[in-house]
Amino acid sequence: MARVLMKGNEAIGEAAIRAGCRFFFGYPITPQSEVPEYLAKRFPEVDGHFIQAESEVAASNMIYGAACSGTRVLTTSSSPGISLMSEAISYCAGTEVPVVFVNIVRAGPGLGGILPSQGDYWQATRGMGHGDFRILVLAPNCVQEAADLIMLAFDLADKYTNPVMILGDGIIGQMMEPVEFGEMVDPETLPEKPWALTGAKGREPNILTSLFLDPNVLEALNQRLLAKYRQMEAVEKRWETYNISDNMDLAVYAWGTMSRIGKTAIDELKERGIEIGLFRPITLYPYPYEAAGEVASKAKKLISIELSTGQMIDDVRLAAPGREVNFFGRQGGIVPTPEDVRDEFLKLIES
Amino acid sequence: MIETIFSRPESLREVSTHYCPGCTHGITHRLIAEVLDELGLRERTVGVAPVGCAVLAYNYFNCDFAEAAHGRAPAMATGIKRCRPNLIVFTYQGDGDLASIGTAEIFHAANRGEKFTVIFVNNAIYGMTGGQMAPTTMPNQKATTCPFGRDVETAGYPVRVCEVLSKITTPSYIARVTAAVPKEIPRAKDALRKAFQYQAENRCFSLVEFVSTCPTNWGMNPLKACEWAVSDMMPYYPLGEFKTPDDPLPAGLNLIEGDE
Amino acid sequence: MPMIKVHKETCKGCELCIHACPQEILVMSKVLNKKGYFYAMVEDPGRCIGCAMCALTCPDVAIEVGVQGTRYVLYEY
Amino acid sequence: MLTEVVMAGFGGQGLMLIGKLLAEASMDEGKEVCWLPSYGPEMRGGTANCTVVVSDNPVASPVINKPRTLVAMNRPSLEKFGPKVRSGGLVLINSSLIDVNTGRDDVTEVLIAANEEAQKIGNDKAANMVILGAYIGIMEVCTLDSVIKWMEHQFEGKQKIIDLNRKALERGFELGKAAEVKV
Repeated sequence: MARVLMKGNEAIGEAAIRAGCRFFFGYPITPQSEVPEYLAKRFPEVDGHFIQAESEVAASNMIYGAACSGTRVLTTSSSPGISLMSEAISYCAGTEVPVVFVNIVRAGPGLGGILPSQGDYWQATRGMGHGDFRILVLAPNCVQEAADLIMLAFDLADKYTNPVMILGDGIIGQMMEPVEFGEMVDPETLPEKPWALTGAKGREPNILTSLFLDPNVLEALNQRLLAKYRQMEAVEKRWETYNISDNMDLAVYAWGTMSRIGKTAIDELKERGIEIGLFRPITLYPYPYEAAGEVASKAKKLISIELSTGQMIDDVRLAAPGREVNFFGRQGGIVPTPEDVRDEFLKLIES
Repeated sequence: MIETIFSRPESLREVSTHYCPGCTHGITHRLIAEVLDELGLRERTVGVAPVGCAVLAYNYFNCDFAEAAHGRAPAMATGIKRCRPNLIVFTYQGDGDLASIGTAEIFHAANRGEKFTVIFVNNAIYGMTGGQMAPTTMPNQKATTCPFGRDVETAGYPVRVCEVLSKITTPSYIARVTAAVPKEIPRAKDALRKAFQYQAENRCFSLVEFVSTCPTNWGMNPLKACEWAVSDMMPYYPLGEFKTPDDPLPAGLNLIEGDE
Repeated sequence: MPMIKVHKETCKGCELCIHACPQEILVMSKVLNKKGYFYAMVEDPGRCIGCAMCALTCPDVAIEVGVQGTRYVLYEY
Repeated sequence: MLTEVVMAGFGGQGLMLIGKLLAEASMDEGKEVCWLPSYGPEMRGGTANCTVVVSDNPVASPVINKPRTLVAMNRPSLEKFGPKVRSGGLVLINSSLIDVNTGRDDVTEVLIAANEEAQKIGNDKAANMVILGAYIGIMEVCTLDSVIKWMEHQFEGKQKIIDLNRKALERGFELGKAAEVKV
């Protein structure tokens, strides 16, 4: 299939269809509304089903129900909406059902603004709802990767019967870039889910719940979930490196859009003989600590650049214990330019 | 030869419930199970349990079941029914779940005309959490969070779910019944039968409200509680059918003709 | 002849059946069942008409009704 | 090859569209492209702009502070983005609506009377196509044929609009070539 020019939000919708998803329950919020708009238009062509819910709370619980029925299902939202969805995300994790959520992050806190931000990093990786659980978090930095990760997200959600979140920002959602989609998955050919609610015909009833009043049973669930998270940590870490060498002046840590701004700054300084490498986690949970630490060991100085006041920096510190980790970021929806970032790098290297 | 004319329905598991003695939840469960049996729906039914006294309902029904977050059963049921339209889906919700925290979800599920069935148990109090005020608590009725009785000046009047939902234009089946009066139980079953039948025919959203009792938190014995439901609740929560899918649409609707 | 059977271990002793019976043939036991409840018992089985009102009102499905021959139907169920 | 352009004007002038056509045509010719709009309240009523990057290599930053080129369709856009164009860059000014210039001597300015030219062809609304044609004529980012192809794709089934836009693109292209600018 040829490359097509598409908005990130639309590519997310199309990729979900390619992954065999035929159900979307959502609620409009800037800057992700193109996803529901795209699917509302596109779904009838593939016998898909779109519902505009009355709220994000309802949308996420519709997803929860849909997942219980064993079908691939998607919802997308942006920061304030994701906070409302955190209820259902926790329930999905506790019930162990596969769902894919997309957060096209906008600046906060509160109603905040509608411009790009990475301020939901902590929420996604640490606090995506009440209780003791983790979700897989995938962070694309271009439209092609957003599409690829959506396809991957559905597979991972099924594999681990766990929520998976795609964490992007307003730029990823609004930007148009060429994208080439993978093969269309026929939902009919997906593996059976014997645990799903399909009617107890010729079998014992299936019960899907996250309520376990017996503390021993609940602890057993917690331990089973933990084992699942350990397995994710063992095999699902993904990352990208750029311009890594053995004796770098600086190692830059960035995810999503910021990694691309960082690359431009790195290229510019390379022309002046300054060696800077970039480490970009693609999975924010599980975070690729070992690989991030190895990059740190080759650099004189470290910096995390983010569209926040510094959230991923915590993970960089965990990856490089004992090292000083510097920070540069803008907030409020302001995206620093490559020149801003370059100057920050220079200042740090020369200090 | 003795013919058994009344025994446990197949759709109800052979287990004892956790409900208090005399709680009409048990009768409501049984009636649903009998209807599922009689209509032959058990093997394609999925129930959605609420948060509230019926939180463990999935342990009692002999069909697939999911547990919803508080108030979200209609949203969850929407997800299940839309993904698998051949299933028979019902939610089982109390007054706090449906008429307080889940008001938006029930209202919009009804308004979208979701083809599932809602069993709404209204006992005018929060049972599971220990007798707090419900949106359906009667004026001057005492509860632990309105120890001097519900003050309508500050808490408003009790919410009448059937009256509100039956004002929605989208065709639906809305009925209020009770299991607190023996002779009303057959009528309650009739309403449930209709509700599930309409769903099986893919006709409309259906909701059956049960005026129910809470002997424990009302502080009455079961019989007294049934009498109180009749004397103090039913004048305000009258029984009957409030809406059927055969009702004419209101005048003034300009329905756009389809191009079929 | 109609016949009702109360499963005494299922009964929670709510007494709703006692008041529902038009023939007033049910009474409460004087001893507790394993759950700790006084349970419903049939005192005068000969007068049962098989109307099943006791079973209908039982929240715990503790009552079974069987009929041999004639029974009286009070409400179509 | 690496070209960045900010296309700016007021909402309704069709800046987003010509940015998209430029990106699609360049993609079609094997280039890496990225199109980033301004979005949000800005979209409603006020100015509208998008940034298009065309490159032989994968596009790094989609956020461009100092573009090499600018297409300004109204005066507020010129005032906002004119000072940001890189030294040695190109500024394309819609002289039908803008009666000033950047006041800079380190950029090349080309004046195109886009609205007037569009009126001559038949409809004022095609001013965006005139200026896109001129931009291609000067910058040679992609061929005119590719742009026409994607314009036809965009307006599939609307032959009148296609004909009008084709003429506008061709006229703009001529004007761009005639400007004889090397950037």
